[in-house]
Amino acid sequence: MSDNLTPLIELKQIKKGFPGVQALDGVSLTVYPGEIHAIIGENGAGKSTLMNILAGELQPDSGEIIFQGRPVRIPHPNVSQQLGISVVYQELALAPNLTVAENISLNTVRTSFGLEFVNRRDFAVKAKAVLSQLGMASLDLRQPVGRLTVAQQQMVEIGKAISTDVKVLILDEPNSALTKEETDHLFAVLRDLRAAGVAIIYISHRLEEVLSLSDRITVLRDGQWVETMPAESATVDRLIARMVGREVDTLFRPQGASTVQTQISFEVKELSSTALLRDLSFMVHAGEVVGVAGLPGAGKDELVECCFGLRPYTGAIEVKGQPVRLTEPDQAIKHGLALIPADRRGTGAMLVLSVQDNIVAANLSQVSRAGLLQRPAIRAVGQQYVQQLDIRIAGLTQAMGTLSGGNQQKVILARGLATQPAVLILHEPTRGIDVGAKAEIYAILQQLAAEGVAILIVSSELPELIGQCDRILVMYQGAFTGEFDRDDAAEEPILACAMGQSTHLETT
Amino acid sequence: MVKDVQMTPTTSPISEKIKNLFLARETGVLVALIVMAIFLSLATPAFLSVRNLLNVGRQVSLLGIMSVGMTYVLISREVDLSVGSIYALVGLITGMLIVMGWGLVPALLIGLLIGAMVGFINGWLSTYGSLPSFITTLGMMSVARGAALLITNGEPVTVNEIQGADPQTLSQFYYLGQGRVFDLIPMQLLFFVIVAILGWILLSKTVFGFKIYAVGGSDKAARVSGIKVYNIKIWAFVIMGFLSGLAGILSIAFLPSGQAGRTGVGLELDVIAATIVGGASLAGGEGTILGTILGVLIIGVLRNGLILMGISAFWQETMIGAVIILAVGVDKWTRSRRGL
Amino acid sequence: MVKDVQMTPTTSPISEKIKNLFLARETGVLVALIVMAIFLSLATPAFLSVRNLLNVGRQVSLLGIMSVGMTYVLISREVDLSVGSIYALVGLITGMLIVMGWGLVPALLIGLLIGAMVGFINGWLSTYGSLPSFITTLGMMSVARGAALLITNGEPVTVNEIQGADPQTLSQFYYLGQGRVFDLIPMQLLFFVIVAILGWILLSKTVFGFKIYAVGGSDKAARVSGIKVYNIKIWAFVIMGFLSGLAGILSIAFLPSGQAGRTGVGLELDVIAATIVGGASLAGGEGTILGTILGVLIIGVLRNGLILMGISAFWQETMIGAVIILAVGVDKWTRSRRGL
Amino acid sequence: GSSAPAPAETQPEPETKTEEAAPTEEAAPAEEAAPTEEAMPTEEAAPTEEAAAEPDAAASGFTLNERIAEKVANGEPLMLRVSYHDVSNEFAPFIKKGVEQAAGDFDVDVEMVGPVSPDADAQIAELENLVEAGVDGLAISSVSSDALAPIIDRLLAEGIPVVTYNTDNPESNRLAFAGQDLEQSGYEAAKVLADLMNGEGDVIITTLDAAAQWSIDRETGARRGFDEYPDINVLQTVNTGTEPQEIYGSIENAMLANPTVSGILSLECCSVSPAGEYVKRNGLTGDVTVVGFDELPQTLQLIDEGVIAASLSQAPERQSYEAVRLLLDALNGQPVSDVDTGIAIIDQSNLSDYMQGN
Ligand SMILES: Nc1ncnc2c1ncn2[C@@H]1O[C@H](COP(=O)(O)OP(=O)(O)OP(=O)(O)O)[C@@H](O)[C@H]1O
Ligand SMILES: Nc1ncnc2c1ncn2[C@@H]1O[C@H](COP(=O)(O)OP(=O)(O)OP(=O)(O)O)[C@@H](O)[C@H]1O
Ligand SMILES: [Mg+2]
Ligand SMILES: [Mg+2]
Repeated sequence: MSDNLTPLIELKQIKKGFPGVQALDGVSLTVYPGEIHAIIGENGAGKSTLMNILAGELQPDSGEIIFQGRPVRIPHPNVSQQLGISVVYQELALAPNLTVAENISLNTVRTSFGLEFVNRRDFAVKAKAVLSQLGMASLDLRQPVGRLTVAQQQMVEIGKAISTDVKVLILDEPNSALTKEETDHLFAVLRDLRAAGVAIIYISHRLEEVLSLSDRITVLRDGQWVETMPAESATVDRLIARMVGREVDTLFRPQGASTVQTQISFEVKELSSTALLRDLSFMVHAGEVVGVAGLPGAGKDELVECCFGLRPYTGAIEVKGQPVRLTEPDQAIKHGLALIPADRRGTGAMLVLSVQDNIVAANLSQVSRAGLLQRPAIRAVGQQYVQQLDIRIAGLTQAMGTLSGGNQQKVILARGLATQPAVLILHEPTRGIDVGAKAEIYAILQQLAAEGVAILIVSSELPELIGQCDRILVMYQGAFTGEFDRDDAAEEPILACAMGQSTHLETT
Repeated sequence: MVKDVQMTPTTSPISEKIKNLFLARETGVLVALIVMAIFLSLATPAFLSVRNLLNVGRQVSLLGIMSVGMTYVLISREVDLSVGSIYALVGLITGMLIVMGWGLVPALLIGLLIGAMVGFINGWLSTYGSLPSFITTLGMMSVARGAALLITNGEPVTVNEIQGADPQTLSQFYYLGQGRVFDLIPMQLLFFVIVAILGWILLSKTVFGFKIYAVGGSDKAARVSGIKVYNIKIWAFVIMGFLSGLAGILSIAFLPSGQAGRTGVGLELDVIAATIVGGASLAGGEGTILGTILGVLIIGVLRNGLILMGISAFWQETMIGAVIILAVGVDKWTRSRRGL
Repeated sequence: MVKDVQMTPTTSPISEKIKNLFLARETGVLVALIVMAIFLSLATPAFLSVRNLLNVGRQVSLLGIMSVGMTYVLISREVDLSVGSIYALVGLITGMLIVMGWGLVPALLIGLLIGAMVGFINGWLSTYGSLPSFITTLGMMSVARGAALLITNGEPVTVNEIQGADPQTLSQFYYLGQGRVFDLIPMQLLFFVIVAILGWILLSKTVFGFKIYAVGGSDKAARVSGIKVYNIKIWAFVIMGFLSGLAGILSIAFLPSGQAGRTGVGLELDVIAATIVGGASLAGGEGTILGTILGVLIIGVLRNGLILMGISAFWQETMIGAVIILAVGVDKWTRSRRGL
Repeated sequence: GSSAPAPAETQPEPETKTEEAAPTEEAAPAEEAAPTEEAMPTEEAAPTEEAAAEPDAAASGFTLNERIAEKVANGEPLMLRVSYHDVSNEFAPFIKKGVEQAAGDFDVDVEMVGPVSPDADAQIAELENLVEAGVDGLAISSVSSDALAPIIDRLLAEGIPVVTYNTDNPESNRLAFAGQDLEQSGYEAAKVLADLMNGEGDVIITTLDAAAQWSIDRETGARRGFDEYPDINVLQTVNTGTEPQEIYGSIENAMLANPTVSGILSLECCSVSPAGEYVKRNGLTGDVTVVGFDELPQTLQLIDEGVIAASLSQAPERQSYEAVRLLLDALNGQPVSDVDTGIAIIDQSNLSDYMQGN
């Protein structure tokens, strides 16, 4: 870090209010060239809002932005691009109809007059270069981005951000869907950029990562600046304490608190689907937490979809010993299943609807009588889960689309919990959720398990699986290649299985 | 571990907040309507007479009935361009049945059933058939219009005794379209009020209504929430078809003569316009019955006022377009002021 | 879209693969068109004559010119309902200027400028004015129609010598609409071909076209990439207005008599239908000029064929609707078979 | 929307109808058409003393409402409106001209009103609103015959005098009708065409809207006319639609489908000139005879060029002019009866009479 240099960006007393919320309340921040500056804070602390202001997506109500010593106004993203500010958005900003190569080159056409021909060969060359830098050389450049997995899309978005001459690179939870390996690639690239004098603002909820990557760390809480500290002097516990403003007991389940019962709640027998899934069999006992690990493309998505009636399958599924045929999600819900989907904006949220409507959407029978909605009941259920999950909102009728990313995720979790399921399937359940909330969610999962709910966590975050699960299944190319009990679950052997070495395979 | 509720500091009594927010949805349109009404009552004294207001009420009734249906369709993120043709088809068939001597109830039932069925086909093609509803209903617009022409052989259908209708049935039928309750309130208006109330209850009070919003908000999210997205959308089209048919029947009961090439031509754009002016959006998930009623009234009051003021027909045409843009503009403006 | 990327390891004969992909977008519509053409040429020998095919070409030209514009608007995720009114307004004004003795070039320039300006207003209101384009252009549909009626005073505009047009200007003007190059190819068709080629180059080869797709795919993605989303959309509307005006001018140059209440009424739905049949979508981001041309041809060939086969007018109406649904259905089906 | 006009029963025998007939006084075109001497009962027209003296002498069963009767008695200015079913069509300017002529001649407040598209609901709404605005008399032309019968009867019941013109509502109690006998005009047109074709050949009939009542009436008359010529074959009725390009395209396609056609009969104002254009552009002048209706500028031009053989005029200005006159008569308690505005045949021989009007 280089205190002797002039700051690249100085933010002074930035305020930004939304109806009902003061998202930023006088935040100041200084970023130097050649530093990685992490910004952390709970969900809704105002991190994305601050970055959106730098990007020109939002205008501050008051405060000053000083860029290389000059006060600037950034009325449009176009201006931030001119200044050399590049952003990887938390909610990806890609055109789904355009190809990988086209998306990566999208910000290079900004300055063109319009009538010159598009050089798609250049696009491809550049995309290829950027993607191989990120270790994604095998990605088909001609695929429309809308058909990629979330992880692939995230990589494309990062590639797009670093494909221009960038002075300030802002990454808002860039790796929430990435694997460890992909994340390592990303970090290597970031370190190179730092060495080249780029200022990097890095937002993440993964505190270990933050500690190892960044030079300085700024903590925001409730829209206010709390502290900026050098990374050397920080610890995870200290960061959490500053973020949350109190102690968080523990992230992981206490040892030996297994609640596994003998009754089998959910059983899948020889499930196959399309060309990808082959004869998958597993069971989840009441009170058991089972994890499914695997690299992107292993077929975890398809497995989740089959288990919730979103995708046709062959084979059998039993819930509490009863064979069921899941043709549609409503069947699944009726039989006591609940799903927390991974794709928050696409499959999860109904963005124009209110928070309370989103919470009760899967559980309408509980909040209605004879087909008539009971508004008080809707409010009560909404209220209950807003409290229980500590969802930060201005009011129950706030539109879902205006919530911070993490809070949206909690609302979706609330929707699943509100159906009081016997089997809860969570797909990337803590993607983009802050540590405090994560701890709360884990605690809730434990409590549910203790109450006898069978829980299936499908996740690409191995620490999460290892910390939470009684058992972990590992997938590779549509089949299970390993099964780990809680005691012998560790990152390395699981990763080995996930990459196809079925050394640890025990049973099917 | 679980904190107390952390409602944001700026809000205090939640129930009030909710009320305000709820109101706000329609405020913009309401403001536009009130401004217009004040202007008109100053500009022309005839505007505020009871009789004139009832006239306006009657004149907007059929548009209003169909716009209630369109509210459902638009909220569910679909669109229906065939409503004008369904209106013609059902009205004419019902009229023909009455002329052929059918009883009132069977004739009405057959008519409404046909409307609902055409709606069902629209819905089925737009969901299970995985075609965009713009195309299915544009196609249906021609198909239903053609069917009406074929059935009537292109000849005008006149529902009166001379053509063979039973006098008693006929007088009942006429009453539906032309009658006035207490010699004052036009039956058409009464139908509109009933449809609006039922439509409002169904949309904002029932589980079905909730599902319509959910489906329009995000069909994937709705599906994962266990909602049968396709079926809900199909129901929206069925309601639309049914209400278009009802409006068509009331139309021919009012003006006992219709013609397949002409009845209801171009109605679809009026209906969609009124609904959008009322706050619904082609992007789905948004809209209310109250808003739609206000939208319908804006268009009705505007037409009425321009005529009362003696504005020439060509200027009327120009001004109607301008006011539609203006009304939605006012709505957007008040919404953004309220941070919606 | 991507033509000559040579990078992907998974595919072997890359050029072929690319070709296939390229084809695939329009294959569905092409299949529908070919099936129809084969059927018609079997059913009625007149269909395949050069003269008839040129007729069809001429008959679809104006629709085609406007559909090229609509392709831009739909890809940018907007819609324009005012095109029929712009067509009438510009055609009639240009005709009146010629009658008033203006020279050909000034009259054309003024006309086209008016078309582009109306498009600009549509675009401005739909972007900076933050109104949905469905509403702005629906309003504009009335406003422009009203303006045409006011300017012409509702009287037919006839462009001939008796009315006062300069004979030489007149013959040049007529040539634009009625002329035939090499005594064979209708000028209107030539205009269509030129517009289609330029439109294709602009859309699929230039940065501007690329930006249109980006804006329609995700305006956020486009915006944060530094693209001025609003300006791009406004340009799409300006192109649309300009081309509607051009079509309107060619129309009155072809049939030298137009009437503000009739010219171009209902055209908007035809134009949108042709464009959507050709593969564009109201959801934005999708569509190609080639697809649009095929869509336009489907509708043109269908109309022509039905008349050649002597199908009654009422059946024609029904069948056109059914075939629109069917054509898009075939398209969807072939796409899903190709995994698109 | 289109030119349109009237039913058989009221005036079975129009006065002017042979092909030689030069425009007679009553049927004369354009500006001269309406304000002929007979057509202008100037003296009786204005609300005079005598008129006020006998306000009840109107048509049987109709009584003026008190408000209007008082106005008439006091000689206050009256507000009359002529409602046309589509003020944006080609015909409307002619109707308007007649109305304006009448406004000047009779010195009354009278204007043409109506919807900007053939929309019966909108027309009714406007009529209702005019009642609120205090209208004292209405002349109404409806989109198809009897479309407005109920509302006309309602207006009459309220004591507002109503006459019809152009398109009648014979089943209503309207006080009188001014217009043309549609079926008869179709019959005449067919005979003109058949004679020009020397009684043999294939014919197509074109119409903007085959399903409209006026079109059905004229087509019925026309087919009756052609039936009198055993060697004339009517191949097809072509429904052209109302949009100009569409009209031309339909004719083009129909001609291609029926290469033997040697005569085209257009049933209205607006498919006749496109038919003429088609004939002219395809070098068929002389081989294909075109006969149509009305006196739009382009039609006249094509008659002049010898492409269109003849066109039948229905003197539209006169229809609205007469309607206003009938209204004033009724308001002043005079008996009123139907006026047939007749048929005049325009061809090269009398073209100059019509040309100068435009
Ligand atoms: N458009 C908006 N309208 C209303 N409120 C908004 C809007 N955008 C953000 N907010 C509110 O502003 C606050 C800060 O949101 P922001 O997205 O900056 O949080 P964040 O720190 O990025 O959280 P996360 O970690 O969950 O992404 C939240 O309370 C959010 O609900
Ligand atoms: N619509 C599609 N068309 C073609 N191939 C697809 C499609 N969807 C997924 N695939 C392919 O199927 C395989 C499985 O993808 P999937 O998304 O299920 O992986 P995943 O294990 O869930 O990954 P992640 O951890 O990113 O969620 C991948 O090779 C993917 O490219
Ligand atoms: Mg955020
Ligand atoms: Mg995946």
